[in-house]
Amino acid sequence: MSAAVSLGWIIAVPFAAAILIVMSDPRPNQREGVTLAAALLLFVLNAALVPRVLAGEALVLHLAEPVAGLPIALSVEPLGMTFALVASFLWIVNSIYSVGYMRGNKEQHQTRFYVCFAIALGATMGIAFAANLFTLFMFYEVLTLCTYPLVVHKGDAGARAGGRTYLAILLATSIGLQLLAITITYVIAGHGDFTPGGLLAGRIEGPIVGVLLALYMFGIGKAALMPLHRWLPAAMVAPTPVSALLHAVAVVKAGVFTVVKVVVYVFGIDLLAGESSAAWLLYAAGASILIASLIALRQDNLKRRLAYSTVSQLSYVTLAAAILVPISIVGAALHIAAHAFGKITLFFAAGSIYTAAHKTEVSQLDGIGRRMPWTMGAFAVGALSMVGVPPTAGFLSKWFMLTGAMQSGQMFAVAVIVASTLLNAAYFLPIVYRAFFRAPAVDDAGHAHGEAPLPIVLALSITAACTVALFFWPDLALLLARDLAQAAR
Amino acid sequence: MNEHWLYRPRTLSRLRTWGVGLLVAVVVAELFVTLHPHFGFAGWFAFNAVFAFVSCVAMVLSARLLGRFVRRRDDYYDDDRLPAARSGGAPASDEERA
Amino acid sequence: MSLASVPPALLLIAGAVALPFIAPRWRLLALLGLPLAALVQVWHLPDGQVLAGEFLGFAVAPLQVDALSRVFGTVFCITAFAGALFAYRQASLMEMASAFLYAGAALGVVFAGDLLSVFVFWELMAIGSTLVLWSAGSTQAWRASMRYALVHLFGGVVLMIGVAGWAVADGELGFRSMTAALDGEGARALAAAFILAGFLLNAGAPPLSAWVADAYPEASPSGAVFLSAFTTKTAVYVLIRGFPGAEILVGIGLFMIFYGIVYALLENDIRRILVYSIVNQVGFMVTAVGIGTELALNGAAAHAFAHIIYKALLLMSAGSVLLVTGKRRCSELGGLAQSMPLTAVCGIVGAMSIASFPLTSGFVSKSMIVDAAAYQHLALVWVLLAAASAGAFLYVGLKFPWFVFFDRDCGLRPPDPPANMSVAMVLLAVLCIALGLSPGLLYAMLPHAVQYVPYTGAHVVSQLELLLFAALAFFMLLPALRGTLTISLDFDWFYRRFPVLLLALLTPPARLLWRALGEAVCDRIARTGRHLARVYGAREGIASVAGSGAMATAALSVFGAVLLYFYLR
Amino acid sequence: MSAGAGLAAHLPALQVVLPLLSAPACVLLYHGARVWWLAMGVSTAAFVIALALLAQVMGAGPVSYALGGWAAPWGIEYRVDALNALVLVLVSGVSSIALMFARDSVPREVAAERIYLFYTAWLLCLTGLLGIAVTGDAFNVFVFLEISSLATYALVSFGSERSALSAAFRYLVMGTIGGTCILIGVGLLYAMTGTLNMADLAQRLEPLRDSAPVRAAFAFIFVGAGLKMAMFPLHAWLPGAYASAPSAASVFIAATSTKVAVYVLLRFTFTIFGVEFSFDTLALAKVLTVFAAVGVFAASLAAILQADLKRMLAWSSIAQVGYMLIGIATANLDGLTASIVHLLNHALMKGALFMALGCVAYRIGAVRLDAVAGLARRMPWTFGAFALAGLSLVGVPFTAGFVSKWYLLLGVLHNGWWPLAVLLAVTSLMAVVYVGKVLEVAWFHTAAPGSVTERAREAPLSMLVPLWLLVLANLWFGVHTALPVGVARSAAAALLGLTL
Repeated sequence: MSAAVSLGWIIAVPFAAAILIVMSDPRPNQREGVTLAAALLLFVLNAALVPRVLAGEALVLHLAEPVAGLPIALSVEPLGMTFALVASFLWIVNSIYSVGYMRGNKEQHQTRFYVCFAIALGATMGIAFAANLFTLFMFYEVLTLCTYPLVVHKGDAGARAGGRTYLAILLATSIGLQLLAITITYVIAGHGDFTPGGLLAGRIEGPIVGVLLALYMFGIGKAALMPLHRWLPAAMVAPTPVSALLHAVAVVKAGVFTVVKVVVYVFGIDLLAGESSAAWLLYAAGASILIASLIALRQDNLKRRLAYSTVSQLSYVTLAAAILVPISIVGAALHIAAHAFGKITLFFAAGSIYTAAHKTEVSQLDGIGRRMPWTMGAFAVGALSMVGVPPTAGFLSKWFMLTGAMQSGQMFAVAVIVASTLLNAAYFLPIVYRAFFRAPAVDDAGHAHGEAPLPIVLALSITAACTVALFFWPDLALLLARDLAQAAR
Repeated sequence: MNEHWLYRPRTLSRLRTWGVGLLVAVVVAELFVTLHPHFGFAGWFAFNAVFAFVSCVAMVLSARLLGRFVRRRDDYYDDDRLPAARSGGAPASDEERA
Repeated sequence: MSLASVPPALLLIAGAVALPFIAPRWRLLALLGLPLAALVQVWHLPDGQVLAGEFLGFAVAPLQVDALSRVFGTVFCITAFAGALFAYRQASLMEMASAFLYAGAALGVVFAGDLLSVFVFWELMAIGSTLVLWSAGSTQAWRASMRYALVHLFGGVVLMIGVAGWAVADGELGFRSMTAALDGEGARALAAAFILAGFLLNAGAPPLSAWVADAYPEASPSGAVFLSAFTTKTAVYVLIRGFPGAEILVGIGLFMIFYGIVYALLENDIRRILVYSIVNQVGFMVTAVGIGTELALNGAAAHAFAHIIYKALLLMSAGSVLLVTGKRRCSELGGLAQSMPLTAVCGIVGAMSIASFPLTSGFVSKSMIVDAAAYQHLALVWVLLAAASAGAFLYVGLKFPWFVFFDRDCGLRPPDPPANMSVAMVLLAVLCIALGLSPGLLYAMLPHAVQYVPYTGAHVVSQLELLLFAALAFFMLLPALRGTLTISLDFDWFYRRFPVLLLALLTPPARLLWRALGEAVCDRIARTGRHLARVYGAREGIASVAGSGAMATAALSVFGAVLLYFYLR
Repeated sequence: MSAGAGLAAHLPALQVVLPLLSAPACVLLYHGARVWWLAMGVSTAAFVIALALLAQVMGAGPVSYALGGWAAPWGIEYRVDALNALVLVLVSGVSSIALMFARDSVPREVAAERIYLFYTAWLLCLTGLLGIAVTGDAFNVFVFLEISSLATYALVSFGSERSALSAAFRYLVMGTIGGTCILIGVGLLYAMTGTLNMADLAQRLEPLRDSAPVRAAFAFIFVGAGLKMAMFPLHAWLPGAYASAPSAASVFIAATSTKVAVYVLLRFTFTIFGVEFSFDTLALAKVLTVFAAVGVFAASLAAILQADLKRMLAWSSIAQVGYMLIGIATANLDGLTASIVHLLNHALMKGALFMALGCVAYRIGAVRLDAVAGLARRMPWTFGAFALAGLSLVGVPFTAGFVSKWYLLLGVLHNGWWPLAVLLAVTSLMAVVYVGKVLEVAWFHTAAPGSVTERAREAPLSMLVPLWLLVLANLWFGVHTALPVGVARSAAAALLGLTL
C-alpha cells in the first residue's frame, strides 16, 4: 500500500468506524468491537508509516482545494507521527477502559459516545498529519465540535454550563484569533504549507512578529495557555474516558502540537529567537505553569486537580518550544508523548476510583490504596512522571528542556522548572500518601469495595507500564524528536 | 536492699574519686611520652587538657547564648501545614480526624 | 548482563519490588540474604566499567567499580543487613520494601560511573527515603516527610540542572573530579557549581542543614537507622569523587561541625541529638574532602565507613529505648541502664566510637582527618577540629548515654528489646571495637595506600586528655546541659513558618482589594451592559424604529456631510 | 432552431417582460393557489433565462440588447455582463425558492382574499429587481428601482402585525428619499453629458470629472444607493421592514433588494464614474470604510441584543452589507470578488435563516427568543438548517460564508488594513454569539410548560425542502467555489478594467 494511500486510510478509518458504530446501535458488543478493531487498525497503519518517516520519505496526500490557494493536504513529519502514534495507541487502551467504565457506571447514550469518540480520533489524525495551516485549522474545528457532545454527555445543567464554556472559549479563540493569524500568514507568505525552518522566516520582522505570535498562541485555545485555560476544568464534567483520552491526550495535545508546529514550521525558531518582540511567550508559559500549579494545589476534587495539572503541563511544552533551541524542541516533542502516558494513567485511576468507590474528592481517599493497590500504584507512577522523576517518562522531557534552557542560558525557564517540580510534588504526593499510608476514614469502614472492573485495571496498568517503559526505551520517540529538531534548524 | 548498685551512694563517690584519679593520671602520662606536635602551641604541657576544658565550656556557653534567640516551646510548629493541607491535600492531623 | 555483572543495586531494588509477593515465611530469608548477596557481589565485581551503554545520546556506565566505591558499597551492604535484622519484626512490609529500595539506590549511586546514572539513583534514593519516612505513619512524620521530600526534590532538580549544564558545556558525562572546573569560568563553572550544590544539599550542608534534624527523628525506630546511613554518606562519596580539594568545602565542613554541636547541645530529643551529630560528623568528612590530600580523602572514606556503623548502632539503641518506653526526650528518661544493660552497653560503645575513643573505630578514622589538617599546617582548621572532637564527646558521647541510661532515675524499668534487635546491636558494637582494635581491616579497603599509624603513645595520651577533660567540663556544666521542653529554630523556619506568616499577613488586604476591584469591575460591566442594551437594544437608541421624520433628517444630514466631503476633495 | 436562436437573442428583454406582464395576470386569476402556480412558473422561467444569460456571458462575453431595436446611445440598451448576470441569477433563483416556501407559509400570514395581490406585488418587485440588474441605462435604473421599491412597500405591508403598516410607511419614506436622490443624481449627469446610456456616460464624463455637478451627482447617487442598501447610518428603515413583512416576503426581500442596491453602487462607481475618479479623486474608500466599519460593528452588537429573531437577522443583514462595502472599499481584485461572491452567499445564508424562522412562525406564530426555548428538539430539521446556515453566516470553513470572508480578509490585508482585519474577526465572533444564543436556547433550554412549543411539530415538507435546498447550496458553494468565485472574479476584473 503506497504511503500516501495509507495516509488517506488513517484519516478514513475512524470516520468509517463512526458510521459502523451508528449502524450497530442496539448491539453494545458489536459497537465496542468495532471501536476496538478500528483502534487497532489505526495504530497498525500508523506504525507502518514510522520506518518511512525515519527514512526521511516525504509523504504528501493532496485531497482537495475548495478555495484557490487553500488546498486540503496531508503530509507526514516526525512530530505528527509521534502525536498520531501516541493518540492511536492510547485509543486502543482507552477503548478497553471505556468498556469497563461506561458499563460499570451504566452511562446513557453510549452509542453517541463511541461515535463522537471515533470522529474525534479522526480529527486528531487530521491535525497530526495536516500539511498546511488551513487543513490543520479545519480538523481543529471538527475536533472542537465533535467533542462537545462528549463534554455535555451527562446532559444536566452542570454539564451544559461546562459545555458552554468549552465551546465558547475554543470557538471564540480559534475563529477570532487563530483564523485571523492564519489568514495573515497566507497573505504574507502566499501559502500555509508547513516548511522546515519556518514559512515566515525572512518574510517578516519587527513587532508584528510578536503580535502574530500572540494571535497564534492565544488563538490555539486548546493549548490552554493562561488566561484561556478555563475550558479545560470546565470540560471535566465529561465521563472520565473523555477526560482521559481527549482532555489529557487528543484535544489538549492537539493544542500544544499546533503550538510546536507553529513555532517550528511557521515562524522557525531562528526568526523568533532573533525577534525581541517574541520573547514574551517564554514568560507567559512560565507564568501559566506556576499559576496553574498553585491553583491545582487548592483543588480537592481529584479531576479538577488533574485538569489544572494538565494546564500547567501543557505550558511545559509551550515553554520548551519558547526556549527556541533545537534541543528544547526535542523536549517539547518528548513531553507531548511523556505527559500523554502519565496523565492518561492519572485520569484512568480517577475514573477507576469513581467506578469502584464512587469517590471524587481527594479528601475521601484515605487508605484507598489498600483496597485498590493496582489503581493507586499506577496513580503513583503517573504522579512521579508529572514531577519528572526517573524512572518515568516525565524525566526525559524535563531533561531536554533543562538542557535546552542551560544551552540558551534561559535562567527564567530553569527557575520555572525547579519551582513547578516542587509544586507538582506538593499536590500529587499527598494523594499517594493518603491512599497507602492512612487508615480508611471511619464513615466508609462499613461498605467494602475492591478493585475496579478488570478492563479498567488492565488499561491503567498498561499505561503505567508504558510510562516507565518509555524511560528505559525512549529510542523511537527520541529519533522522531531529533528529526523534528533537525527540521527546526 | 533493692536499689541498683549504680545508684548506691558508695558507688557514686567511688566513681567520682576514680574519675579524678584518671584525669590526673592522663596529664601525668604526658611526661612519659614524647609529643611531636605540628604546631608550637600544641607542645605546651597539658595543652590538650586545658584546651579541651576551655573549648567545651566555651561551646556550652555559646550554645546557651544562641539558645536565647532560637529556643521556642516545642509545639511552636504544630499548627503549620503544607499549603495543600488547607485544601484537604495533606491529611488532617489525628486530633482533627478523631 | 551475565550473573557476574549483576549490579548490587539491582539485587536490593528487585528485592524491594518482589518483597510484597514473597510468602511471609521466606521473607526473613530474602531480607537477610539479599544484602549479603549484594555484599558478595560488591567484592566479586572486577574493577573498571562493568556495564556501559548509551542513554539520551550520552555514554553511560551504570556499573563502574573501584576501591572508593567498594568501601561505601561494603558498608552500605552491612548496614542494610544489620538494619533488616533490627527491623524485620517491628517494621511494616512497606517500610522494609522502601528501605531496600533506598539502600539499593544508594548502592546504585556509589557504583555509577556517570553523572546521569548518579542522578537517576539520586532521585530513587529520595523516593525510597521518603517512603521510609511515610511508613512511620504519624502525622508529624507525614508533615516532616513532605518537607523532606520537597527539599530533596529541590536538591534533585539543582543537581539535574548542573548535570544538564555539564552535558551542554562538556559534551560528556563521565563522573570525574570537577574541582578544576569549579575554579574556572563560564558554563562549566556554573554547571559544576550547581552539581556541587546538589551534592551538598544531601550532605546536610548549610543553609539547608535543617532537613536532617527535621525529618530523621520522625521516622520509626528502624527507619531512622536506614535513613542515617545512606543519604548523607552517598553525598560524602560523590564529594570525594567529584570535588576533592575544593577549598570551599573546608569552610562548609567546619560550619557543619559546629552547627551540629551547638544545636545538639540545645536539643532534648535523644534521636534528634544523634541526628545533629550526623551533620557534625559529616562535617568532618566534608572538611577532609576540602583538604583533599590522599590522607584526608582516605580519612573521609574511612570515617564515613566507621560513622555509618556507630551511628546506626547509636540509633538502634535510641530506637530500642523509644520502642520499649515510647519516650524520646532526655528530660523524660534516665536510669534505664538498670533494666536494659545490653542496650546501655551498645549505646556506650557507639558513644565512645563517635567520640573517637582509642580502641574504637572512630579513633582510627577521625584521627586521619585531624592529622591530615595538621600535615597541611592548617593551624586554625586543626584547632577547630580538635575542639570539635572534644565537643563531640561532650554533646553526644556523654550526653546521650548519661541522660538516657544514668542520671536521675525516671522510674521506668523496661526490658531490653527483642532478640533480633539485640543481635543487630551487638553485631555493630563488635564491628566498632574490631575496627578500633585492628585498623588494618579498614585501611586495606581505602582508595589510597595508607602509611598512617593511629596508635602512638603521644596520640593516645593527647586524645585521652582531650576527651577526659571534656568529660570534666560536662559534669561541671551538667545543670546547663539538662534538656528543656524546647525546640530550636533553624533555617527551616523560612519554609515552615515564614510563608504561613506571610500568607496570614497578606491575605486580608489582598482579599479586600480583590473584592473592591471585583465590585468595581462588575458594576462597570453591568452599567456598560445596561447602556449597550439601551443604545443597541430593542426599542430605543440605534435600534429604535425612529419616526420617519427623524430618519429623514438623519438621512439628509448624512447626505449633507457626504456632499461636503466630496466637494472638499 | 431559428425560433430557439431568436428566443436566445431576446433573453434580456424576456427576463424583464415576462414577470412584468404576468403581474396583472395574477390580478385576473385572483384565486390564491392558481396565482401561486403562475408566480412560481414565471419566477422559474426567469431563473432559467437568467442561467441561460449567465452561460452566454461567461461563454461569449457581455451581451448587448437594444430595446425596441433603437440602438444605444439613443435607445435603451440592456447590457448583461458577468456581474449583472450573476445578480439576475441570484434574484430570480431566490425568488423561485422563496415562492416554493411561500406556498404554505403565506396563507398562514396573509388574509386569503389578499393573497393574489401579494403575489402580484411579488412579481412586480421581481420585475423591478431584474430590471435594475439587466438595464444599461441610468434612468432606467431609477425607473425599475421605483417599481421594485413600491412593490416592496406593498409586500411589507402585507405583514400580519399592525406594526407592518407603520414599518412599510417608514420604508416608503426612506425609499422615496433614496429614489429621489438617485433621480437627481442621474438628472445631473444627464444635464452634464446629455446621455443616459451607461457606457456612453462613462466616456463623456472623462473630461468633466472635476466639475462640481458631477461630484454632486456622485454624492446623490451614493447616498441614494446607500439608503436602498441600508448602509449603516441610513439603515433605520430596514429592521422594522424585514421584521414585520410576511416570512416569505422577508426571505425574498432580505436576500435580494439590498444586494441589488449594492449592484447599483458598483455599477455607478466603477462603470460610470470609473475607479480613479471614485477612489483617487474622491477617496470614496475613506467614506465607505468609515460607514462600513462602524456599521458592521454597531449592527452586530445590535443583533446580539435583539430579542425578536427576525429583527436580529435584519440587523445582521445590515452588518453583512457592511462587509460588502468594505470589499468595495478595498477596490482590489480580492476585495471586489469578496463583495460580489458575498452578494450571492449572503442571499443563500440569510434566505435560509429567514426560512427557518418562517417555519418556526408557521408552527408557533412567534419568533421571539424566549418562544423558541427547547423547540429544536421538536423541530430538529428546521433548527439543524438554522445551525448550518448560522455557521455559514459566521464563516466556518466548508460553508459559503467562509469563502467570501476569506477573500474579504485577503483583500483587506492586501491594502494593509490590519484594524479592519481585526474588526472582521471580532464581528465574526459577535456572529458566533448571536447565532449561538439562538441555538443554545433552542437546543438546551426547556419549553415553558403548557406553551405552544410543547405541542409543536416539525414544519411541513413543502417548507423544509426549499429551506434545505438553500442550506445545501451553502455547503455546496462552500466546497465547490469554482463557479461563484470564477464569475465574481471575472466580474470584479471587468469592473476594475483588468483582464484576467
